[in-house]
Amino acid sequence: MIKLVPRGSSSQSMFILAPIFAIFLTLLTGSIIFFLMGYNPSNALKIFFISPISNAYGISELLVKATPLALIAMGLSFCFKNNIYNIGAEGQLTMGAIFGGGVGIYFYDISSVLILPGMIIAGALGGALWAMIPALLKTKFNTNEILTSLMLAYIALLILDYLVVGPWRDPDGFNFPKTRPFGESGRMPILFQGLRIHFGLIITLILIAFSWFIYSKTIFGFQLKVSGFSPKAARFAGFNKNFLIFSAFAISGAFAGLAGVGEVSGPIGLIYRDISPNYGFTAIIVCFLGRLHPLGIIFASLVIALTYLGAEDAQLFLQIPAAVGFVFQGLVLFFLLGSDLLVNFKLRLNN
Amino acid sequence: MIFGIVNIILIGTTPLVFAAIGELVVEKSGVLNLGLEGMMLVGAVSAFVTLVLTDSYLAALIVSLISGLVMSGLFAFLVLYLMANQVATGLALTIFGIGISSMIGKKYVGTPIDGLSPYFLIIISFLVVIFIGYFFKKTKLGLIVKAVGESHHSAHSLGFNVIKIRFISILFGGAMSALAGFYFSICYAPMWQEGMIAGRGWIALALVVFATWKPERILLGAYIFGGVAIMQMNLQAFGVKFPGQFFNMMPYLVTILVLVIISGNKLRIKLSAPACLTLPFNKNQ
Amino acid sequence: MNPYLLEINDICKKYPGVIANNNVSFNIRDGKIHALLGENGAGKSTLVKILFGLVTSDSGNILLNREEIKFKNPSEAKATGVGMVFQHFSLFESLTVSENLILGLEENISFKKLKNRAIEISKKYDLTLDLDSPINNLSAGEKQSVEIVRALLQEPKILIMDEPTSVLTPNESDKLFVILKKLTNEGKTILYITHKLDEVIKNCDEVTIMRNGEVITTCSAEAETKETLAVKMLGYKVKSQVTDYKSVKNNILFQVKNLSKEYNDPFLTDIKNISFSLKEGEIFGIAGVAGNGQKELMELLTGENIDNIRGEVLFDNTNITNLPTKFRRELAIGFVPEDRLGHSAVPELSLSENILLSQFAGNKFSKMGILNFEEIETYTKNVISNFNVKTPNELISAKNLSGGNLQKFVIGREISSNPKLLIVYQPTWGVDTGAESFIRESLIKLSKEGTSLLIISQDLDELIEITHSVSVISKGKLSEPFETKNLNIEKLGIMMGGEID
Amino acid sequence: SNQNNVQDTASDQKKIGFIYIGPPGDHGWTYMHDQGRQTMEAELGDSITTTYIENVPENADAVRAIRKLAESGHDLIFTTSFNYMDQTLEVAKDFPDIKFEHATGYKRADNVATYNSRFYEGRTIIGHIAGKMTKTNTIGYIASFPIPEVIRGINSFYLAASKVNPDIKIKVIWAYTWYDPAKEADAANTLINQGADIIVQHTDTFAPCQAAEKAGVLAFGQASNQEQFCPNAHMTAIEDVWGPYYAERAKALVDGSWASQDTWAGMKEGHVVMSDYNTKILPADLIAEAKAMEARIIDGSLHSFAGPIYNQDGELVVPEGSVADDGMLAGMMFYVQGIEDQVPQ
Ligand SMILES: Nc1ncnc2c1ncn2[C@@H]1O[C@H](COP(=O)(O)OP(=O)(O)OP(=O)(O)O)[C@@H](O)[C@H]1O
Ligand SMILES: Nc1ncnc2c1ncn2[C@@H]1O[C@H](COP(=O)(O)OP(=O)(O)OP(=O)(O)O)[C@@H](O)[C@H]1O
Ligand SMILES: [Mg+2]
Ligand SMILES: [Mg+2]
Repeated sequence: MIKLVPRGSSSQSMFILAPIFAIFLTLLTGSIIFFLMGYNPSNALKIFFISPISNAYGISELLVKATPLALIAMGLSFCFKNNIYNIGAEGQLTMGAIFGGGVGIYFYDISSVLILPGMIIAGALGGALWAMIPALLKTKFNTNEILTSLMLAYIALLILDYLVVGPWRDPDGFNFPKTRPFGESGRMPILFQGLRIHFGLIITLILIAFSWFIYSKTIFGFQLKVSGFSPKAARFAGFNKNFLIFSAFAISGAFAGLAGVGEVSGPIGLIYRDISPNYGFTAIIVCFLGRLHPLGIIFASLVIALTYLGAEDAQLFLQIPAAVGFVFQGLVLFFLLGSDLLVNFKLRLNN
Repeated sequence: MIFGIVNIILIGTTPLVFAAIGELVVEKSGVLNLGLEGMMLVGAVSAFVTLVLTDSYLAALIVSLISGLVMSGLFAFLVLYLMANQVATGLALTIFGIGISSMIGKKYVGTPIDGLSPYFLIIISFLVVIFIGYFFKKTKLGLIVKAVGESHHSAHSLGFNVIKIRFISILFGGAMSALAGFYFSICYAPMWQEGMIAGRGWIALALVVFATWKPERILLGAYIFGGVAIMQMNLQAFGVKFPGQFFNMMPYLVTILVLVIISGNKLRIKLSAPACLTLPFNKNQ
Repeated sequence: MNPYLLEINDICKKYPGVIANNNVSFNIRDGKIHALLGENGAGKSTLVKILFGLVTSDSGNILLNREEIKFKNPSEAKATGVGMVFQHFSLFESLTVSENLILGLEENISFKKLKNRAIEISKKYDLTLDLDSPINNLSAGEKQSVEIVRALLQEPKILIMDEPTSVLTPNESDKLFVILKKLTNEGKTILYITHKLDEVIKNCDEVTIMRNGEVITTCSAEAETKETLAVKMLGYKVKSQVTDYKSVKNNILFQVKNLSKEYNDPFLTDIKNISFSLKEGEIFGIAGVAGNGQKELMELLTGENIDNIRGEVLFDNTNITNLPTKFRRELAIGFVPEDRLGHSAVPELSLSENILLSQFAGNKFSKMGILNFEEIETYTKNVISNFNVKTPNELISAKNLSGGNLQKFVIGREISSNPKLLIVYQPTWGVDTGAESFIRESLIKLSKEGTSLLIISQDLDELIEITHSVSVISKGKLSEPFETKNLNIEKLGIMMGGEID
Repeated sequence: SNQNNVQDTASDQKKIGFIYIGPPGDHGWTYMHDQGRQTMEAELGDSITTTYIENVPENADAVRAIRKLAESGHDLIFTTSFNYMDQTLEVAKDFPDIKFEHATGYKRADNVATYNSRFYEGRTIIGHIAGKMTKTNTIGYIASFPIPEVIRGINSFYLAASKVNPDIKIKVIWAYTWYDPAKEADAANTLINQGADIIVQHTDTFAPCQAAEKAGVLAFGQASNQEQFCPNAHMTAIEDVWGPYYAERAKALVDGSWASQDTWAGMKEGHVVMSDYNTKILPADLIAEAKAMEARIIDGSLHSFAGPIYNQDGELVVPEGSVADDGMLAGMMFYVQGIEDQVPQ
């Protein structure tokens, strides 16, 4: 029988190797699935994982897809580091889109360089405010944030639904459930002609660098880390617990809100009911896969983004149902969480 | 007319009752499984496909339950043996369930079947709730499950096998979710459509909190949640119009409200919420 | 005839970095109270957990009635006649007493039968038992009764009690021993774990002494005195030493007036009208049995939990009653709470980062929130060398240090910040003797440099050794202070039992 | 030489791609587009090949999906949901040589055509049938979103129904979803409980029809013939038949005559087709009437929105002798007089 033997101290190399191990196992399982479905595994894997990024456009699309994931995941890491389970990023993203997009809709016919910054700020604010609700409930009433943030995500989606079906409906849009498009000033600048990567990528990279700086160089980052490991020690140190909860929520909300406004002012250009393919939930996977670490999150966001793109190509070229992408996402996280065990435990054979 | 409304509410809320009572047992044992939606979808599709292939409701039921056991067994293995984070694993289970169910069901979308009358399962849902209520109040095994969720270390010290008890609770939750899925695709709206659970897994999750982890209140909560949804349809049909979104928000808002009410008071939350919820258990520590 | 009920042979148990039981062997006579005596961390709990099937030993064997036993889990132990009352309660807070009792039973019986049997037992041994009350409404003593009844319901041949009196008042402890005597008279055997010397002398028949995972000796309790036991347990002789009073100045530096706080929580002790004051350079001790409000008082003084507090805390003539921890530190007050792992230090973080834990306030190591790692490193290295912390370097995680070394590190961290006032809870808890005397000396030295110290400790010897004056805390009340040099131990003992007016 | 031939046809072969909002098996909207695609393939044989991407969300991902079709050598791309409108135009701008067709939208470009069907014509027929068939004079109507397409349908239905049955009442439940079988079933049951004996739906699954079948009332199918799911309730269905249009456009592509245009075709062009009338339920004379109406719609003598039409405020919106123009129909957000309900804000 195999026995688990605790390691005296957690293994740093396993900490880094586990995600790679998980991806490897996912590929292996993926091959088996493809084989069982009657496809040539190596060809299918190639179409799934290589073909989507075999040209500049593909890489740009990978980045377009990875940008909101990385941004939200980075924000969430502030919460998860602090042992706060904000799983409502989807709602915060939605609120970001509503607030930021609201500005864009209101000033749709005005051309000014101030509009985009205004939208970005409003978006970050919207996400942050929405995230403050579970923070407030947690600090004031001691409610479980897993449940409240999740519930609030669905509430936000319904509010968005209400707005685009109701009061924000495009007056020239034959009453279809969508808003009027933002003006040119309300769009994220495109980075390369002909590709869709937009300024949101720059914002994301800046914020990831900023997060890395916070984590490794500032008292604030230190405080988050301590309260994540041990709330009692944080109290002893005299950290303001509520302040940390609020700021972690606010930052993750703001990041998610930025991702939301990035989506609507970037590739979309208006608001409708279906702005996010569950980026807020998928980002949780990205965050864990990336081990709450900036570099890890960048890497993980690319991997997960690739599962979406790969699923599209698999469908286009092999008629494999797109749902296989979700299966891969689930698998990669299962394997990661599983291999995490090796960080703190050794496997030992015994009789 | 009133009877009719009650009937519609009963039909519509039964899957919520199944999924929620299963999750209640899981949470009572100290584990939070956010994978309800995924397990319900897999339960629904496996029931449907089996029925199409075998024409046997019993086979459909059995396969559906097995699918729930497999899905929840996967979750249990990860969180109990590999001590994976419950929140992340649950979410992954949902995403995985969405994917795998639509892959399995691909060929069967829109295949006609003869639906099964819901009333048998509606009665079963009552019985399950009553049984679980009795189980926790009157049986030693129920007491053990509660004890494990309350303090896994104490339970372990008394000689209870925490992992085994949680494993079985999680499996029960999986089976109940799958049963909810079976009800969906075989009784409620007899068909298979991708993602046909349409977020009801999350409502079931909310319901457990709304019920403050008390079995009989699951029924009450389900009928309130379902009742409000049906009432708004009735009002609409009477000509009263308002944005439906606000009604759809109700379960989520009410759940938050309940959480605020019970969490504000330390003693109340201690007496209602299982103290070990989401905490991993390692018997070597 | 073999007089031994239980024979323990060569039990070994290793944990990463520590040998909890090293070739432990001794025998327990039938129908006696057998004490297992040892300091914190000696390996007592580990041994009885092995006995009870909770932990598996690496090697060695145990014979019960000359038959080898190897329990896979506590159920088997209970079924074979081993009962256990745990050091930390293993009760379920939200369940009722009778539910907790039935959970402890291996056989299935009805609630009615259970109640009858429980009432019978509680009457027989004079234990108070409210069967329908949820556990979290009970006091520590009442919880202890539930634990005992639960163990007795199973009709064990041998009953293991792991430090049962640590949460009890002296009165309650005496009552407990009456019960234990009764049990032995009925032919039951008790394995009684403690680190309290007088309990062994007064109540036990035989004693096995453990130190650092090893058995030092097994002997008859009658032949021993407190002193001889202490020497065996601690490995050296307690010397009573009187601190000199020269360093105590006349001006009052720290004053607490009528401090009160109600918690409305059965798990916490309300603080009732506590007043005391500390002169500059004075070491003031607060003695008491654990669970009498020390933890709560500590939190009020550190500022970790100061909502709804009444009364006044004055430091240097400033009112700091409602000042958060961080600002208290900025006034040069240092704190060392009881728990090293997870309270005064974060096990997962490096020693340097742990320095920051209490030293981040006042921008000592940072500018505008940005950290200066060089300075932190220098400070850490100083603490490590000045306080004899045995560690390869300052980047090691705190959890990799032994208890004593980590405690030296934590205390060193506070002392190095030149506090005007240092508040320490259990300075040498779970620390070996070498580290213990080093820490005590450091504290005395600090007072001589003009720092005032407040020491909260359950260890009377420690207080006698280092303090100038002592008060007793009991049920949230604090007694008048007594000069340490004129201490009346008997009176102190009575007060610790709850007799504070 | 044979091989050469194959290669020749291969290089001449036009590739036509589809973007679907749902899975092709849904027996609703996407299903019918997929049927259309198959018809087109059958008609054009080897001169074309087709591909589709299903379940494409109506967000930023749609651009990539459309673009993938464009980049992988497709010559004509159909995007089959309203919210692909801007995305279609965005991609089309970068691929001037590739032709695009967007369903139900209103924005066009040189290489982007739009097309839609006059489903409301079918609603006139089912309105007539409902008016004659109802015993309770109460019709239950399950609507998706308050958009002109759906409101137009309700009006068209009501105008026809009230013409043959002035007492008729129509109860509307807005489901705020196109696709939630359970909710649609709940809505149907609620309407039946409130006395509706005929269920009309403008949502995408066949759950309402199933619910009607179970409750023993009547229903009409949506988008496709759903009789197999509810044989005793299903009177007829308004079928979205895209095959002829797709075939026509593919031919235009092959022979080089493709041009951007807006197509809003109905029964006359065969885009809107009534399913076989259920002879088990409908009396023969009513079937005859319905067929006659179909013929009149096709020959233009019957228009769903022929004046006089008043709105709910009693204002005359379409005078006697004229018919509602396409502009009014396209933006229709009001109920006609007689509907005892309000359009949700
Ligand atoms: N699960 C464990 N993993 C690692 N080390 C452990 C574990 N349990 C106990 N130890 C270590 O084994 C040693 C003996 O611990 P044990 O609890 O047996 O001591 P004890 O004599 O009961 O002390 P106390 O008087 O504080 O209860 C200690 O160093 C302790 O830290
Ligand atoms: N519960 C535990 N889990 C894991 N490791 C532990 C545990 N308790 C102690 N250890 C490890 O055991 C080692 C010894 O710890 P312990 O506190 O018993 O030291 P010690 O031998 O008493 O040293 P000192 O004399 O300094 O007190 C340390 O490295 C510590 O990390
Ligand atoms: Mg112990
Ligand atoms: Mg020690």
